[in-house]
Amino acid sequence: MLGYAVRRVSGAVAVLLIMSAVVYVLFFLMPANPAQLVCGIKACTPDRLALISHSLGLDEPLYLQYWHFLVGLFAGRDYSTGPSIVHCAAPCLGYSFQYTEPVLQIIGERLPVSGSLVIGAAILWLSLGIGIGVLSALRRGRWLDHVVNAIVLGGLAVPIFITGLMALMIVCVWLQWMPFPTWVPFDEDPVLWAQNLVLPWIVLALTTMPVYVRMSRAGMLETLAEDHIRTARAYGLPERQVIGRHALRGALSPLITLAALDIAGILTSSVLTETVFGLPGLGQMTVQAVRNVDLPVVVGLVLLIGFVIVVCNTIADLLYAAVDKRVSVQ
Amino acid sequence: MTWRGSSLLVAGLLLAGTLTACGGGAQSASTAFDANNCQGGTLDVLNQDDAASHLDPARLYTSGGGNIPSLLFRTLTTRTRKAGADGAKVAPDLATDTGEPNADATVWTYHLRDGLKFEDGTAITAQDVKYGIERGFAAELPGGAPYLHDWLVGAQNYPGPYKDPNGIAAIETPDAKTIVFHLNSPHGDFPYLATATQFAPVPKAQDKGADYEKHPISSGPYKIESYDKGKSMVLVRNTNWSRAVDPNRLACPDRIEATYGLDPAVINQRLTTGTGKDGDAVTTDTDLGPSELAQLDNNPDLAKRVAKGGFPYTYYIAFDNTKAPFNDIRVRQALSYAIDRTSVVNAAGGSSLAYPATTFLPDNKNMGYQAFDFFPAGKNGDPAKAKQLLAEAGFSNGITITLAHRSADFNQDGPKVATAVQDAFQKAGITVKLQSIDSDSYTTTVSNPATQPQASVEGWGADWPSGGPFIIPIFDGRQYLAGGGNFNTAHFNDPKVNADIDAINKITDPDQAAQRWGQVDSEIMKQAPLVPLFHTTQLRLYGKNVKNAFVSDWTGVYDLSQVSVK
Amino acid sequence: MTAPSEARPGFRVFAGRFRTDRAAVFGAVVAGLLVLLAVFAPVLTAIEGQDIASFHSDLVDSARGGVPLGPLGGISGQHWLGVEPQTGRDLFARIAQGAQISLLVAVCATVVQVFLGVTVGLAAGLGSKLVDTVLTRLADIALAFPVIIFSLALLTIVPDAFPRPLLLALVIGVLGWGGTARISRAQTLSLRTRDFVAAARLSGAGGFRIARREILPGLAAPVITYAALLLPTNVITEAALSFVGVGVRPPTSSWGQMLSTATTWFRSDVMYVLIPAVMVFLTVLSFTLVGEGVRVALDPRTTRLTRKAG
Amino acid sequence: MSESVVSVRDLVIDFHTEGDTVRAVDGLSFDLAAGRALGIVGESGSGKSATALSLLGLHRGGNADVTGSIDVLGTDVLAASNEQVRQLRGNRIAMVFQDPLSALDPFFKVGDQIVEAYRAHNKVDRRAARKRAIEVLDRVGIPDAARRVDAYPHEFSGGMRQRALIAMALALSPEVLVADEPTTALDVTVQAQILDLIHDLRAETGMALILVTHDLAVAAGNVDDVLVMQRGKAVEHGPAADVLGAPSAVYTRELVAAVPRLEQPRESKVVGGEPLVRVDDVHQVFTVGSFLNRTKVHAVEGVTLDVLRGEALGIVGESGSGKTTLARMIVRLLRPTSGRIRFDGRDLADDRALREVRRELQMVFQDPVSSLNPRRTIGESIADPLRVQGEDASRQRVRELLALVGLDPDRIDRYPHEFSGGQRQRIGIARAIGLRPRLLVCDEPVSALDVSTQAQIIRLLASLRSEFDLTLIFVAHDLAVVRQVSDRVAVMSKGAVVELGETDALYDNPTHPYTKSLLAAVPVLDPELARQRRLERGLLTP
Repeated sequence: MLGYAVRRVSGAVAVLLIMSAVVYVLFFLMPANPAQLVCGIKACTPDRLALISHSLGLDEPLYLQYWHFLVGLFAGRDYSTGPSIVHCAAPCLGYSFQYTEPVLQIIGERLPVSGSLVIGAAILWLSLGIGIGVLSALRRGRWLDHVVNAIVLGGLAVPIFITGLMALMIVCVWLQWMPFPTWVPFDEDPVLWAQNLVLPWIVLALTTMPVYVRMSRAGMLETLAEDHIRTARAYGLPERQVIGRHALRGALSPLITLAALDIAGILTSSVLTETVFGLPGLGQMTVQAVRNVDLPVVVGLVLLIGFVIVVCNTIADLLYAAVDKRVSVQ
Repeated sequence: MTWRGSSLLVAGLLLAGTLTACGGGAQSASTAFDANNCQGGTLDVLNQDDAASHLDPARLYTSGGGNIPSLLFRTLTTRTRKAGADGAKVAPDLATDTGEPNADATVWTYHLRDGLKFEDGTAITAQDVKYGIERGFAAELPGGAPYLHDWLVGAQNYPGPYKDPNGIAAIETPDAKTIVFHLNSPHGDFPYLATATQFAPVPKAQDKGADYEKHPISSGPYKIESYDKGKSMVLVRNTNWSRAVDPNRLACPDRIEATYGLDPAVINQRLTTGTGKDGDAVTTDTDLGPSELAQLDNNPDLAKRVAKGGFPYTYYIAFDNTKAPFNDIRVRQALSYAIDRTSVVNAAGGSSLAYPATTFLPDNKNMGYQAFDFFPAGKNGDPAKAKQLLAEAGFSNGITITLAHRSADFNQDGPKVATAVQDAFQKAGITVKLQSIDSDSYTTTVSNPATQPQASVEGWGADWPSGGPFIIPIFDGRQYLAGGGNFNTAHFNDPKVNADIDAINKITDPDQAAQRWGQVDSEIMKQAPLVPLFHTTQLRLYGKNVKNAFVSDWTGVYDLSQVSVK
Repeated sequence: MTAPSEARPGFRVFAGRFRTDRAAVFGAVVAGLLVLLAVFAPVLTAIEGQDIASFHSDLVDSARGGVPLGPLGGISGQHWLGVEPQTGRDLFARIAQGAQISLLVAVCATVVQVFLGVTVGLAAGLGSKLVDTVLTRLADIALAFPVIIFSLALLTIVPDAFPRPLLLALVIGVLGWGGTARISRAQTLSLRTRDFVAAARLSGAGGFRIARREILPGLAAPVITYAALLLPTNVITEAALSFVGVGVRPPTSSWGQMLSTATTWFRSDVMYVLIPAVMVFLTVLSFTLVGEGVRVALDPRTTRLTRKAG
Repeated sequence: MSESVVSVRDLVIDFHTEGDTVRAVDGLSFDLAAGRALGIVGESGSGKSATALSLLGLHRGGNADVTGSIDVLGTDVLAASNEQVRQLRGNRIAMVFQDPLSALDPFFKVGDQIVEAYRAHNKVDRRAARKRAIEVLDRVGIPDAARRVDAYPHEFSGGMRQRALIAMALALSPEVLVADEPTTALDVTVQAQILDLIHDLRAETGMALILVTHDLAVAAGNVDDVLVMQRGKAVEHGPAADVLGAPSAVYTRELVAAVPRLEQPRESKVVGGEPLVRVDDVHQVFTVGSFLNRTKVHAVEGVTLDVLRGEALGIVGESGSGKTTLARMIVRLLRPTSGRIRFDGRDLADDRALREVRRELQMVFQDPVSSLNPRRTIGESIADPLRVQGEDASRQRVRELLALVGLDPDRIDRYPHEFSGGQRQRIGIARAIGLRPRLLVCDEPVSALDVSTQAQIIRLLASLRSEFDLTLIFVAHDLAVVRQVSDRVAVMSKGAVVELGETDALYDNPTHPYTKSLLAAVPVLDPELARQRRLERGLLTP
């Protein structure tokens, strides 16, 4: 167990370092100059640009910039804001001169939004996806199965921004069932929180769901063909029990890994969702940060994504081992 | 790279649903507006993104200091808050007048009003104004306009108050209420410049450098109750402000709540629908796009809630007049004749959002607009005339040029306009190769002579409604900057024009100056140094309970300090 | 045992199964038509008598933002699918050329993805434990990484002179090999324990020969299956990238680029958004159907392979 | 004879696959009287398993058409409602399956699965059901049943899993037990234990048994009557002693003749000569387990033996004895963890030396499915080693090799799936022989084949051996087969060689207790002898 932990952690650190280095290089190569962007649109003289570059630390060679970043990550780092010095304590992901705040803090403020979005949507797409998939497997070849298949294929072919816009148009404009979603923190008003997130949840879930429908349908069909299902039937277990306990368990355990990856990769998919619904989450911030060439924020986000991927993968491994006892022998 | 696109697309879909949503709307706004009885209510502001801009008076660009900042930051002078051409004039704000110049307009003196206070009750002094200006020089607080840097005597190398607390000698504060500026050359436009947020007072004791923007100290009618950058901001009344000390701002709403991070289409949709609080909503950064116009025809009620204005702006094709083939005036004229302004205007959004340009100055009285068209190309261009000119210049087989444009269409210098130009030039035997440049680095690339493309689609807007800032950076031969930040992409250098510019700079009467700028414009355009394409106009929606949302020729949009939701 | 003689194992079985799958056949027909449209785009456009770049200011209503005059987005005998708002350019010409770009980019990207994925998968499956761990982690990252950030950065770095469609194909391909790699690795791991690999080793065959002769043919079925499903995904990705403004350069058109400008016109010119949307939808749907058909026909039990691997 | 508990008439089972219809069972009829045991015997594809499944109505909802009539304990299985069939299943007629690995749900505890089955038919609370589960687990010989009731299937060995399944049946005290190849996947000693267990349980409870098996000897010792099936039809049906002792049908006669006899001595070649392979204190340690839990498995622990030039050395052992690992180390598919293997004086650990002798060490594999690349023609598969070694790899040469192993050379361009298991094994042999190796290691070359095919392959190997002057290592779990082939035999258990000697000497006078128990467990064809052996086993293991 200790060996496992050591391997996982060291692997994760390596992965994160590589990812952050790649981002540094990429942004360094990008034509847009962050100093130029803060300097102003008109008449930014070269010496003023140089001053700004210096104050942002952009005049240093790339490897030094990255080195300072690494040092900051482990030892914290000081940033000058003019009259005073801001200390960014370790693990310092950097300081955004756009937001005038340490990156970690900015991310922390936005995490609840993306978190709420993802967790709610995940619950939806998992339950709906699995439910429909299983039902379609049990009705294999019948009309329900065909309908589900068609919907799944359609769902795969319609990008999320179309679904999101349609939903907004229909629910908020035509039917006026609810106002346009805005972000209300959970601790402020749980009911409003949920009310505002319902639509984004549904839309995100709808676009993520098709894969789960297919997987659970296929998994179900495969498990139903397995020997132990025959055993269960041969011993006269009621069909409800055969399906509900034995088939389901086998069919769904492979979904754990998939779900972990999807939840980890959600930042990508939440980009458009958050943009369409105007939710001030990490996805929306990613868009703004890339647009503003806000390197510290982008690096911070990338590290966060990497970290989440590693964590989700680890959780998936452990969970899988817990569900399928063959994987781990205690 | 633009993410605008992703959000823009929302618009059409959303607006598609408007008709049913707002059938019989506008009865609530029936009572007439009364400035003396407009106070109360909460105004909602629905905006896209404020993460990249900074709510620090030192970091706001002059023309960017328009709406919310002017509720917090009072400046020495300000714009007259009036509709149309009357709104493009300077009015005193903190100062008692728009400035007392010396004879050649190189020294400007201002006196502060009585009873001015910050939100915490401390008195506003001339030293506070001076300190605010000095902050704008600090490299830690970039973003402001460069005029003070260029105009003040000996200020070019001033590093800001954090590195040099001695301050700028060219700004004198003989007493707490007087401030004097010494300029290195005549600038009759100085009162316009004094409307910039750099001229807002900042109490030195409360300066936190880059962190100041989290809670800037207000001198205006509102102060910040809470501010979460990129997400939301709440403004409440500043009890240390009153109309008695500020004749310009009405400040009707009791409270202003701004939401950031919204999709532009969602903003327009919410303003259109106007359910609940959205009836009291406005936006300060979202205009209507071409695809959203058709519905205005079908919805007269909605059409009434559109503020129409023209922020002075000109789009044009720029090229280096010193390089072949553009060093031949006949080639330049040929380009002017070849352009099809109808298709270009259509590409820019159609006749409701743009109008053809044959002058460089936009149709704005205060800027000195004079109508002329030296190379009449008609509605759809005159390719025959262009061909003839080219042949005269020795290009009977036509020419090939590379035209750069911004990679995305969120301004009017993107692929749409560029392809319209390409198509029109084709007919005149001018083959255009398009070069797409990433949006974020476009301005940097075209404004650096070392990287300047052969030709490019560019736009220019006024920092204030006067001919000076519109013409000088583009056509003053001495403003050519070989190291970058150069907007004289034509490399235009006409001694007569240079002399005219110097002369007009000494004029302190705006009307007289405007007259002269119009003449300069015509003088320049005769030489066809660039091909003017079109000027833009803006259409902006406001909520159905919002009153007094008028538009001035200065900003082109409605003014939050004047609107009411009561 | 199946007896009849045939060129490849099970090809006839495959073709037979595929043919009985009505959805797959429908998909194949639609996909075929789309490919024909792409291939003969210049010819068809010439028959129509239009081109992709000519503006028609007389066909749009300038005062109303430039909506096409006439019903259904200006559909007429001259303009089979109507014209583009604002510019009045011929939509059929642009759609046909868009088919060229979209399909070309998607196919090339798929080739790149498959090539990289199979190479990495083979290396991971046959290499040492360390190689395997490193490559597997890389594939994990590649799978879950916010590709869009990297695409944006990459596409802005490369100079304009580089042909955009090729660049798009490369970027999509280079960033999207994770899935193929996983599948290839899993299949390699399963194949390498087979006795025929042991037999090859006994004959003295080296690692490269084994990879090429023994493993690679075995990767074909799952990889082809996966690739058939990757292709429609790449169509969407191309659309998305063109959509955010880093796609092909004007006046070249692609469906994604058309969609990005078209969606705002939903209300004022529904045909303008409908046409590229339907094209993307048809492409994705038809290729997905073909992919599904291939998958089922190749091996009804590969169902879980696509995501389970690893 | 009492009345029938199972009565099958004109049973026809058709499977539908993609437009194809395959008739698995074609007009089968038989009866089973209460308390009696019927063996259904046949080679693969004879329809015996399909018959067994049909008795419990397990084809319901599948892609099979079942017609005729099946009467089980008065219930018409084909006509009854789902609920009626459910009531019947497990409770009155239970089934034990072939593969104990997959027959239990891996996600649930063994005890819980028994409890579940028990409660499906008995209205009792969990507690009582659990008590019953422990009771039956204990009865079927699961040690420490009270604790193991909470174990997961993977924590059980194959034999224990089969016991657990039997326990599940036992818990419900059915009147008929259908055992479908219940011991095929098990080692010979475990097979004997399981068969003995079923035998004892029958004696105790008086339940009737239908034993489906491919192994005539297994049937011989455990049933009263035998039904021989071929291609869905019964070819012979009668008392076990008659059918197996004096078969009347031709097919049965061939079948019986092909069964390798353990007690049959062979004419051993006199083997002298110096050793070709010297195995010196060889160890192999594998690291296995998932990421959470790695354990070291000692597959081979200190084996030392010589393989003499020209001999056929048999290596027998049960699964996990390390015999395959040893074989793979000898041909250097595996590098020994420690110890040394020399071939013709060269140390195989040295890569240069290995390259020189690589072609001389060839192998024939167990699984005819996995040993040929399904994506390549058999011609390519055979030519490949020749090509690698720079030999003549012409089509002519490949055709010669095909002819040599008794295959039609014209089928050179066919793919493996077009061949039967035996034919594929011949292809594998052709591939190995092509390089004219000096040592041929055969790893369970016939265990996946039907008996009749087994005999052919063994004959082929024998003829090739003399023709090419091969030294042969023959690895197998089947003691009778090994005796047929080998000059000397090594018995392996738990990674070590426990006994090594001349074949006849070892089989007739085993010295090591493990060898003894192994030999005692082998099923025999003669029902009388089988009874005797069972008694002996009872004495051997208390």
